[in-house]
Amino acid sequence: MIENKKFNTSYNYAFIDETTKKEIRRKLLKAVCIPGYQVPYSSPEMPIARGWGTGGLHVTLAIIGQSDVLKMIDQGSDASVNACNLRDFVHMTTDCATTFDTREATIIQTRHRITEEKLSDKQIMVFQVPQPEPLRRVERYEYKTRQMHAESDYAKMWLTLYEAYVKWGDVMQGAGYPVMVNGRYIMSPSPIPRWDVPNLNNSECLYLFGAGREKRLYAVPPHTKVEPLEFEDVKFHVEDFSNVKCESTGYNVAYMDEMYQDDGVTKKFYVNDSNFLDKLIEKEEVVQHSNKYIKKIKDALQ
Amino acid sequence: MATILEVTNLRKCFNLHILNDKKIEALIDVNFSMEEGEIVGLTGKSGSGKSTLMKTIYRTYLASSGEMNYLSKTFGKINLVEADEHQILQLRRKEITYCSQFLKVIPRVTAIDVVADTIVKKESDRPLAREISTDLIKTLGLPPELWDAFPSTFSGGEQQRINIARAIIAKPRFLLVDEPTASLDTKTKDIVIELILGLKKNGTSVLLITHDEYTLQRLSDKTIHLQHGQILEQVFA
Amino acid sequence: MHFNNHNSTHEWVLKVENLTKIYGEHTENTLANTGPSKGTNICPETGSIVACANISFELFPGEVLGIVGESGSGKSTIVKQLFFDLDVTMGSALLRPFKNGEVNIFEESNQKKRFMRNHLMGMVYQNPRDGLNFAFTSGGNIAEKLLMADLFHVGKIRERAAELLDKTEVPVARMDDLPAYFSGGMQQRVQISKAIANNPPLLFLDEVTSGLDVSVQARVLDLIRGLQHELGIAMIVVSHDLSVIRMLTDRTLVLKNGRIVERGLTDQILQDPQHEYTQLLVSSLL
Amino acid sequence: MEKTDYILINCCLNELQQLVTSLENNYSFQIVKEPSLGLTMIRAEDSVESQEFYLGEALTTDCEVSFGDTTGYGICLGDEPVRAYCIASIDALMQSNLEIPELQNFLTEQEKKISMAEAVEYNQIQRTRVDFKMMEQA
Amino acid sequence: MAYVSVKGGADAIANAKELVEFYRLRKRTQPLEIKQIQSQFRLAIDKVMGEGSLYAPEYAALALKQMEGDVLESAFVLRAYRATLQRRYYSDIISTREMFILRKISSSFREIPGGQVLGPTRDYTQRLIDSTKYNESPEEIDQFLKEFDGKIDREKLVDVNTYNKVIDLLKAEGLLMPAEKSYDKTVKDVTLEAIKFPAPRSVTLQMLARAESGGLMALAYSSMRGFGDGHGTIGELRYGAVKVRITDTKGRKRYIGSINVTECEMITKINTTKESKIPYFAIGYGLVFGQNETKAICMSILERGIRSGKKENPSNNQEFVLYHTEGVEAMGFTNHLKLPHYVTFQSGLNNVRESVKRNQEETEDKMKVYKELAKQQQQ
Amino acid sequence: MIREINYNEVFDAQIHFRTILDCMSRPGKVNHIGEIKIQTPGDWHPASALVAFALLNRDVTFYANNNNETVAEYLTVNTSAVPATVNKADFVFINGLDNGDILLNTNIGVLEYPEKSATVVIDVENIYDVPKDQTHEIILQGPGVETEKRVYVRNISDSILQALKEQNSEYPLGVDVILTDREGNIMCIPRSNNFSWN
Repeated sequence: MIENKKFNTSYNYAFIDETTKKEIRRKLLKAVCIPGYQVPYSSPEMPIARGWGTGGLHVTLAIIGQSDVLKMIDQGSDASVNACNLRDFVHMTTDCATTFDTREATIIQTRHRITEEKLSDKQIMVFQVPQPEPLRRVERYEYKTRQMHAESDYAKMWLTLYEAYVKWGDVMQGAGYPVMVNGRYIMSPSPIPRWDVPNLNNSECLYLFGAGREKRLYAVPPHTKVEPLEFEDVKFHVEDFSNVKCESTGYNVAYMDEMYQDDGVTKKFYVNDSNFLDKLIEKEEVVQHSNKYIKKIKDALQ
Repeated sequence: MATILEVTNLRKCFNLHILNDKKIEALIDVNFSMEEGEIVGLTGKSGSGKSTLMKTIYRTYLASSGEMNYLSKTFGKINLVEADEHQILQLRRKEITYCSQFLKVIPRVTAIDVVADTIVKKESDRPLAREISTDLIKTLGLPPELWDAFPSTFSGGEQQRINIARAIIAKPRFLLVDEPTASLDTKTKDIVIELILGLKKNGTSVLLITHDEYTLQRLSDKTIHLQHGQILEQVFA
Repeated sequence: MHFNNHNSTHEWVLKVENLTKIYGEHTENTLANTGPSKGTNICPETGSIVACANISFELFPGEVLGIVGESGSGKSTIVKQLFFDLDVTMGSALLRPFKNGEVNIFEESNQKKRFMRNHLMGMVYQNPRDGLNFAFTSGGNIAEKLLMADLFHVGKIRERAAELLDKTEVPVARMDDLPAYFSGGMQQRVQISKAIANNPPLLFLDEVTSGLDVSVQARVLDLIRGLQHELGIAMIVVSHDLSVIRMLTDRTLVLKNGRIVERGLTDQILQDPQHEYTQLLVSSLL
Repeated sequence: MEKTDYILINCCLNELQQLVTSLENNYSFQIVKEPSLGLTMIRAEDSVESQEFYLGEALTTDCEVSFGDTTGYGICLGDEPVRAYCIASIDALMQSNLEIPELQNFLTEQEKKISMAEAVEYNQIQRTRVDFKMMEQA
Repeated sequence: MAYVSVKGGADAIANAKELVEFYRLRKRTQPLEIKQIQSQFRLAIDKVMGEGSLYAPEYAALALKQMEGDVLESAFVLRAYRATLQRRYYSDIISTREMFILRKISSSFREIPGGQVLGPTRDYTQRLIDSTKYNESPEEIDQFLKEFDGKIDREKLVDVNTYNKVIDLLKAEGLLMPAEKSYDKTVKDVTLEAIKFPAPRSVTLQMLARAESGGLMALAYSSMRGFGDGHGTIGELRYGAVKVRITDTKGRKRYIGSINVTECEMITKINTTKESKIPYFAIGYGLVFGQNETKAICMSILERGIRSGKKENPSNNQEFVLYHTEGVEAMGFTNHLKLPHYVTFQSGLNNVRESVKRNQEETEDKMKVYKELAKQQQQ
Repeated sequence: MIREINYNEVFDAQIHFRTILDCMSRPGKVNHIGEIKIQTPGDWHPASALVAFALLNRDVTFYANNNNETVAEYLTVNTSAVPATVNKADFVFINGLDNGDILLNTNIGVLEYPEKSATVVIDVENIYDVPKDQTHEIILQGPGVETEKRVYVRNISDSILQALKEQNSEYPLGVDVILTDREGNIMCIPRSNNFSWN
């Protein structure tokens, strides 16, 4: 007679079963072939809540292998609680190495930031996406937004930007600024700040996006044209930190966190990207992303 | 001189389906021809078929049988009975003008523009066209205060002047004109007659319906008299 | 009348052949079972509805074609199919500015159809709500059409919108107001501004004055006529109202039970109608 | 087959385990596939238009046991490794066409028990039936 | 420095995990046995299985224990657990006509085949708090069971029977709406591929069967309150056990156990089809795991509504209903608002500040002009 | 039929997938795929088989080499994927010297779902990233390529390239191509790329 072993489960390598991994991998390839297009996928349940990075995890777990080095960041920080939880989970199920160092990582899963440090062609950045549909704000129904993408019918999106300009004197879109990818699809870059948006353009690395709850995957391959939606006379612009300085380093050509002090009045600013900040403090040499906006700021500073 | 219009065995019969297929023979075997630069008067009692003939030539009425060979600048010799609609529309735009007794215009366009519009092909033509039309309505004795007013508010005589101006400004090749002088004073009547004679001098052929003996005498080279839809006689001036 | 910017070459801008729209399942008998001679457009065998059948015509540059008939005769169906609002059951249409008029536009992909709609066509619907987005300002609505046609310059968009509103007699000061606060006539004029914003070579007008007061109707008709005259756009005007047809069109198709029963020059259709149905229609015109 | 399955799935696990343990003494079973957990997708259909759909999954244990040349399959809902093993063993045994009186006795006995339990439950449930006729007559 | 404290994330998580355990156990009460939960929290377990879309009563009980009784969290645990398992079998289509009936009622007819069987229900009892449950002793439980058992005479047992359905009678009479020819009958599985709209009816039924009970209730209620088709009549509501059969590797039909389900057929509006003017009843269908009558009823209302075509009512709109009653997803996303958003917020803040500044500058410019004008007027 | 036993469906599949992903992200980049000993039927490239092992399973359909039954059987045994006609297949395996007919019948997806299209794996003799004799020079432009990328392929027919051009003429519709060679190299041409050849 056999032993009565109940509640006896072991998990697959990288948690997701191989059948589902293959499905995700096939969809990722299609996503790469049609940059900016959202590919529907099965999006299996994860032991992480929907909206907390399940899509990012699906992508990371579908691509990761034993030789990979993982970096996990949330809002620019390696130490953020959700990043810790996700990092532990991936590490637990894959036994891969983890790092805080942007340069060492082969896979970087992120929520709402691109690293300040430039990424190489050996690296893949995986974005957690809460709302993959850039058109959702102008059209609430999926079957209609799908039609709009199919026909490249983006007037409503442009119109929203136009109307914002009429009302506010600017496009007013903050994080998640919509971009046109390869001249064909409007894409949500996930809620990264505008500061990061230009870094999607003509990059060295591959960017993959996973929206678990909404069950969509998409991609921006390296060296792909990614243009923020802008008018010929009303231009896209990044956040302006020219009049503040990082409290720790004095640096200000980076995305900054604004922190209220306990007195409730004083504000201090710090470089948001935790690893970049550490490297600045340690005075390590770091290569930052270069784009025309950063260049302009640097030129103005000199 | 070439023949501009040759009408052969033209017949027009109205078939009124909604009145138990009642048939009205409006034109019976009409035959005549016109030369370039010729003015032909149409006379006859009211109901004799003058307007029917004119409208059949203009294709507002469809001929029941017969031929109407017109010598077109664009198409060469063309049978107006069988020409397709696009050809007719082109002829109407470029060669054949019909001037009815009644003015139909866009209500809120000024007198000058109503006339000028006829020859404006692109917006850049407009200043010159306005100049030409101003001269024309001035000649026709329209008071200056009406030039920039809306013709829909004009009196019968004033409207008639606009109507004439519109019909002749483009110097059509073939003018169909119905009672051009009916509600005009003697002085204006003479001006209109002179203008039409001016057209004739330029080679325009004119088919003219008028009850006015004076106008007929001054203008027509030939008079066709209609009765019960048939040509009673053709009289050369 | 119309000395517009086209030359005398005998070339259509739009050529429609055997355009047919049937709702519901149908058999090869459906067309024979319906039409004016049967007095119905509902097939007794299948219950399918023949909205229009075997519609063929050509439209020349700068020409205005009227389509007249009572409601349910299929006239709106024709323009809605040409504007890709409705799928076609059978038939073809060639559009000269698209691939030199060599392809059946109904067989093109939706992406191409969208391009044609955005760049080569305009549509004015009976109900301004169908043609305007009421969530956006009137200027925004015009901007939408310009954006669709790839004009991405806010300054130029606003300039053009102001020009169009002025032309259509909508106070330019109201450019940034929502059309919901406008009168019906003014909404319709905004819709017309939008439809012609990018100077499309082809414009469809579907019962554009039907919902309006008589006085407002006249102004809208004036406007359309003036614009047509000025811009030389080829138009298809759909109306059940013969006075609209008389005022706007050069040629007319008369529809009954989804078929063309008569076609001709508009003045001829009105003054010397040949078909019994047209005679009835004309005799009831005031 | 269904009857045997029904009995083996609804019978008392302890008694089943005892039976199979005693069978193990006389017959040698070989585990081909350890009992493991998996899923069964439950297919359902709406009762009016027969539209098929997936109702949801059910946790399932399955196990493969061989006896001589035959392989037996034990499949049951829930996390039930022992029952799955027992069913698989009995399935393998039964395919060998051997006469095994203790197995037959077990099945007969358990069938009685199960039907009795079901009948009792059914009759308890029937006590909640509303009797309209009696209400009218009262 | 504020920055460094964030780096304590990993520790904080571990400590929070401990703290949860502390609050669960601090009163040092008897540990709950899974069996106890399974037998005494029957309805909670049914809900967890239904919303977790996994029929596994023991695991549902474990999840409830782990999640301190939070039904939706427990369902979430089941869903995640499900994702780790391979699907080995597809069952034959289960038949509710051969259901071992535990409860069966109809509100359309007074008498139905097999009668109105109330079964285990609290519907007709007062919802008064029952203080006798406060101190329930094992002896009392024994006593109750003994007495209950005594109410049946084992010598006079009625045979177990199955019964025809009410709708089968209506169907035989030709009173039910015939299946629309045109609609999509394909069977899709939402766990294998993302939904595409318009989705076939199989997707509606599957999604509703795994939807969150409260969400379904809210929308179904809205549908009855004038935002939908209104007030239906329950043709039949049954709850009971149905057999699950599969085909094994050798191709043999196997019985693998029974599951309890609640089924509801809701007779809604009187309709006519396009082809004919003869009126029919339209039926909405609900089928869910376990005894969850509210969910089955609400499912049947919404299922019908989605097919009615009047999309202006949210409860009739397939995309709206299916997306927003998916409890585990809804819970995750509404709760993700707890995650830090400071990067995102900063970007918006930056925009608003600029806009405010622009506005002030414009106002100042205007004021300058006004002042200038005022000056000129004075002169 | 041979059932490959050296292949690890967890770890080998992952590594090979990453190789394919890298190639697909960088059209024209030549990568070497796996060193695993497998025994493909006939002269069918092991690299093509490894691509299939990495991507195919019972959820997808394929069409192999003019309905070559041995290859089809081999794939079914080793991946559980289901054979299908070319117009329905998710994966299509062809030879670079075929004419373009099969390629012209592949599924290019629909505008709403352009990803529902075939991935085409083509066996060619050699793929080089430097010019070689008797090769087609393929010039790629588009996403994944910084300016333009030139790659040299031996034994690919003009008609296949022509057919591919036709299939990919209305972006985003089209098929995505993976070329494999005898040496185990792979190279990709996704539909997003414009290409020409000499």
